[in-house]
Amino acid sequence: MDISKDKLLEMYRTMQKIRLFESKARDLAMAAEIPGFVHVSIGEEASATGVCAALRKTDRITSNHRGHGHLIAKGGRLDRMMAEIFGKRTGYCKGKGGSMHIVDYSLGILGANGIVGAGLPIATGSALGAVIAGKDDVTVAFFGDGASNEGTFHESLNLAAVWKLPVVFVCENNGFGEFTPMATVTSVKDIAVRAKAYDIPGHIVDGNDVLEVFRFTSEAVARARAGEGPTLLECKTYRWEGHVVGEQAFLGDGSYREKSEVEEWKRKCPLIRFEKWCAESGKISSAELKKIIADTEKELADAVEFARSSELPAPSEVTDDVYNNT
Amino acid sequence: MDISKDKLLEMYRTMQKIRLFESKARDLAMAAEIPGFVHVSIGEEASATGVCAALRKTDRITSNHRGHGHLIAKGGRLDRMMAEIFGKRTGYCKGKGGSMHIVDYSLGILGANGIVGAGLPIATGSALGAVIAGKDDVTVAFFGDGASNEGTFHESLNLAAVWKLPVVFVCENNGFGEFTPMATVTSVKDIAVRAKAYDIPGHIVDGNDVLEVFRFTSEAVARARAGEGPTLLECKTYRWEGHVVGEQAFLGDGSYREKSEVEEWKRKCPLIRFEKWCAESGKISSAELKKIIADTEKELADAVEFARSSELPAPSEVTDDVYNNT
Amino acid sequence: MPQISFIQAINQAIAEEMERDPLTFLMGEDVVLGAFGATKGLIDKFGAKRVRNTPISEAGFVGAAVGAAMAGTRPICEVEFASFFYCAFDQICNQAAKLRYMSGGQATMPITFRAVFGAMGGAAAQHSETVYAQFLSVPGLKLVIPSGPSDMKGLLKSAIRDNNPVIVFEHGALGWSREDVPAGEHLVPLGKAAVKRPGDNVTVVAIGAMVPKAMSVAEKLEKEKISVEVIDPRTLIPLDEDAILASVEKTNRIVIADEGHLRGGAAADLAAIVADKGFDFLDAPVRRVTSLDVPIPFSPPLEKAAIADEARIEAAIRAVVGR
Amino acid sequence: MPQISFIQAINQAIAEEMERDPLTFLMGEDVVLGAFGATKGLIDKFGAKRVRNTPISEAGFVGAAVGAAMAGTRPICEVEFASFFYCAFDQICNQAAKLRYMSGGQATMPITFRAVFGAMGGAAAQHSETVYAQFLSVPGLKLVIPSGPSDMKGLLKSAIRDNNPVIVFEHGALGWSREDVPAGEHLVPLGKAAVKRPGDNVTVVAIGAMVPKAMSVAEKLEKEKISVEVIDPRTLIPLDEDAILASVEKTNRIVIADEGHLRGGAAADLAAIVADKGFDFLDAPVRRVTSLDVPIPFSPPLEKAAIADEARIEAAIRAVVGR
Ligand SMILES: Cc1ncc(C[n+]2csc(CCOP(=O)(O)OP(=O)(O)O)c2C)c(N)n1
Ligand SMILES: Cc1ncc(C[n+]2csc(CCOP(=O)(O)OP(=O)(O)O)c2C)c(N)n1
Ligand SMILES: [Mg+2]
Ligand SMILES: [Mg+2]
Repeated sequence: MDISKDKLLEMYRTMQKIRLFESKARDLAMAAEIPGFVHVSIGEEASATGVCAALRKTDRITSNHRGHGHLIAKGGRLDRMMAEIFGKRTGYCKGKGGSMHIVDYSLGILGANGIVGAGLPIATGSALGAVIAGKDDVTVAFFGDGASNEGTFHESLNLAAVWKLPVVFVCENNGFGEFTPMATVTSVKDIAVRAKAYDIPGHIVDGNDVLEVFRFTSEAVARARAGEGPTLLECKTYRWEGHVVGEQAFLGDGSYREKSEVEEWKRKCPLIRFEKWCAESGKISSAELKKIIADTEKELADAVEFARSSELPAPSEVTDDVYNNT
Repeated sequence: MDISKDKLLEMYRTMQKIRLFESKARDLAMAAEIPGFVHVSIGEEASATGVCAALRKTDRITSNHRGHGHLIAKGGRLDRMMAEIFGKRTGYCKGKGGSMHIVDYSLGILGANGIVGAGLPIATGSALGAVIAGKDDVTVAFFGDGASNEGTFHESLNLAAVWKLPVVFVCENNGFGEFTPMATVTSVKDIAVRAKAYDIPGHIVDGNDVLEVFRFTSEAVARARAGEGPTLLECKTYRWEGHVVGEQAFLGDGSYREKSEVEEWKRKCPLIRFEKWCAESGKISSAELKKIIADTEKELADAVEFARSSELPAPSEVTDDVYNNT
Repeated sequence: MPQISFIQAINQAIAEEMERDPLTFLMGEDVVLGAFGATKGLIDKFGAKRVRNTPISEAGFVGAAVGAAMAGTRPICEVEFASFFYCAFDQICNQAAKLRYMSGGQATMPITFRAVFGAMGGAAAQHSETVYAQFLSVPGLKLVIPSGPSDMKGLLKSAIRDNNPVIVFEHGALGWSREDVPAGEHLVPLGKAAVKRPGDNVTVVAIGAMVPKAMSVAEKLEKEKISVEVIDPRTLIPLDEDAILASVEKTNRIVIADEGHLRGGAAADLAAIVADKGFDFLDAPVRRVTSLDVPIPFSPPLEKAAIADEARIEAAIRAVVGR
Repeated sequence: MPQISFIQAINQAIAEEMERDPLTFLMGEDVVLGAFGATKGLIDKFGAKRVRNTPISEAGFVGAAVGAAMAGTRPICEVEFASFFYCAFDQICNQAAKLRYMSGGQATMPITFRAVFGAMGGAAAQHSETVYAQFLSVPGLKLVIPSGPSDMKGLLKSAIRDNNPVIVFEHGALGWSREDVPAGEHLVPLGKAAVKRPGDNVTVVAIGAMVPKAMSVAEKLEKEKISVEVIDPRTLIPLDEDAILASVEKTNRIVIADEGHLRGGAAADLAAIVADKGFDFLDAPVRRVTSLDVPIPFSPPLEKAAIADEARIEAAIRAVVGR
């Protein structure tokens, strides 16, 4: 598959946006400038990016608690995301959602979700909605290895398979659910194997290779759009940071993985990998990449400034938006 | 595997008990002599029988809404079962359960269940309990093809697999969940395939051949007892009767399967098949079989008499047994 | 006006609303054949794309209804028995109910959930429950409990058109009840109670299948010159508080009759409102008639003992009016 | 007596009960490391057989606890956040709660479920819920809501020894609160309210984290000679009705403070009981102080606006005492 230069640049920009946004979010959470639970996906940027690069604007995604990357990759604005994380009324959800619950319907982002596994049936239904409405939009469900043990995984894949719904199930397998190693709670080595239980294609994907992710997703999306039904993709990746920012405060000296394992995965950084590929293939110059970094840093700085200077919601807004009164 | 004559006789007796008990229960329900929903498993006697023949008394089972066969096969008494179906205080549950909820803990029968798929986690937990208590009892979960689409199926098989619990999952695939053909709501042709999603053995079993069921179960039970973990067995079978006794009253002219299909399966009757095998193998004489039928008819008549002549519970008993006050 | 049954009313409401809007569709276990008759024949009118038998997987297909609603369609999602809602509680309480609010108003969730509930003769504890009390404290949902065919049709049509998740609870014992129901357009607004019968001495607020029971008690007591006002709130969320309080202001006495349990039930919820906002009107304790706090038993005499009935409604009325 | 935190109290209670009975064991997501510290170190004492990290599959492992209980063991089953109970509602409401009754008393179900609940600062709607109201109408369960470390330890130990399914709700904001807690054997019976503070003018029944809030309001109002009796029911099922009614008989006024919602909440349940059995004692409306009927919002000023607080407790007290 030949990937256009624009697409390549866009992918790199997306990965940088995610990396920089989440690094900032982490720092702000550590500094207690933003409240609540913040889960970052640093180290996993390639899967969100490669998947969403294969989607068009009217396609939809559902995400999970570790959702910043997915949202940014689907086109979410850094300023409104940051404002939401700060709890400001200029945020995507007017401050009602926070880090775990950012949504932008206009971009087909049906939302991050605080309940593990909850996004899979919603994505399946979103695909069903497209069929009912006679549209050929595809929906992607992002979820983790941990979520693949939830009943909703099973119910969703079965439903999507029997109704041949246009949905792509993307499992980001980072080896852990919170502090529990995947292997101790999951009966298979590869989540992709579970596709057999639904008679649908299942593929293991190098989740740190944005180009491979893009290729597999493009194929799965084409299949879905053609009415041939769902695909399960398993992107093998790793999170460099803790499950939740600040986890050391309650874990204390408890640790659940070797430092060396983290270091090993840092060497597989998806951004560096892509930069190397650019250099080797000669497709993109390092100056072009640097410009992207600089642009993104500026965009992020503006986003933080926007969030900081935005107003908090007024207490009276607390009762808005419970019901749709139209 | 060599099966003792006693075992063979016991299996035939069990199948006859189920057939006769359920035929009677159906007739009584049609005659409105017993209230509530009654689901019978006529035509499926071999799976309940073959499975439970491979268990010992301290082993446990969980069952579903179509549970009479499982209970009888695990040793349930016809009189107390019949009394329960009649809603009498001499019934297994003092009239509080009814057809869908018969239980005999002393026989390791953890209960029929009105919620599809609910028995699987309970069986898994029962197996966990054995491990915690340091006992080598095995638990069997009986469930249908329809239940295999519930999230609890997935969660239970995964949990049992990772903890290598002594449980055998027995799917009785009769091709329908209520009035919905399995193929229209299930993404695989064979439920046994789903074992791959948990990296455990999965076998397709001729559910109308009591000897084959017994052999496969014996192997799975041995495996479980040895601490090697769960097995998924899929017994292919068919129910001759409706999903629920009296369904024509609300289905009216709606029908969901061909008469010819029912007739075809009636020709595969598990009892006739076993009788033929006895004749061909010469292991058991037809006189011996006839005696069993006669005995069972007597036992059933007594059971009905017991049920009819038993007292209904007194209204004041309604508040007993909500809590254990010890 | 044609007489039709509760179940036919459901069928009519769904058929009319699916006729009206091509994005309205029906999903659930065995909706094609229509296990209780409510959805029978819809497949012939609307085809397999819009009338869908789901696998037995409540969390999955209830969640799919949520996603389909977010994708701009209008699902009618049947969960045969209300007790099965328990298998999909997360998708209803954490997702359908909350996602609009949590998204700052971005999501719209036009879903109608339907389920049969209540004691209907020997269905036992896992098929006889009155589950709505558990949704009362879930802001974002609307709860509808029709007490007869005409309201059934009018409320269900309103529910389907509503842009919020609405749960319609259909009492199993009312299925074959019949009454005059307007053909075609007939809408009953959500949030408007019905005064089923005016009276002066005591207000009886009755829910679902308790309404006909309360009516028959009221008729009986009329002969003794105990004048009972029977109010059917019809929807618990939104609740027509004004109707209830206005009645109590007039009668100064109230009995709340519900088939749910005493502790934590819908009757407790209504009683609390009256004990607060209607306190000054009250001349007697706020009395509740509910089922006993036991799982609903199978055996007929036990079931009868467990479920709220006319005798208990009558006793409660007599207690509060002192006669 | 040693001062320990709420979380340490949980740890102590579990450790002591597991020490006491080899068939008592612990399961849940991340109980090995002890995500909130409550179960930290137990793996070292009791080993991997009795301290088990489960897959993320609430219905599966809650159901497994039910089966393990039926097999004669005594599971302590943690479901990190109470909102996740929604994923396992069937196994709790239809199975754990009912199987004893439905089996005519054959089943015994000694399970302790534990979960963190309540608003704890920006956790948003899917992690801040007060789920117990939804279990109030499920006969067969017991519900425990400790308001401080000492009760936490004593109630949890009683819950573990109880032969019924008990759900212990641990308010997230109380985690680091500290007080004197007896080392070793310390049992608080289920069903016994605590009079946290005697008073004459008004009864405040406060639940969970509302107890310290009510106490501070009571202290403040003391200075104005408004004498507030604060009652902590400690367990909602079984409920110490007598303690509440006796207090109302003395004060003739009641405010019920709960972090749950107004509609269908635990406060409504208690209000209904008082409006019935305590009606003759009452000189003022039964007032509830609850969170607003909205999903709990993320942003701090919104969360604060949503959650019941001291100011609202004080206002409600002033309203009922008329000062
Ligand atoms: C239903 C439910 N159970 C448990 C949790 C607590 N929880 C939050 S994230 C998480 C781990 C999820 O693991 P995985 O799906 O692999 O995603 P990852 O965090 O690794 O990206 C858990 C257990 C939850 N939010 N929802
Ligand atoms: C959770 C739940 N959903 C739906 C039902 C209604 N129901 C009862 S039996 C049944 C079909 C079950 O099919 P299967 O598991 O194949 O068992 P079979 O009846 O064929 O023996 C359904 C849908 C139920 N009892 N529980
Ligand atoms: Mg993970
Ligand atoms: Mg079947």
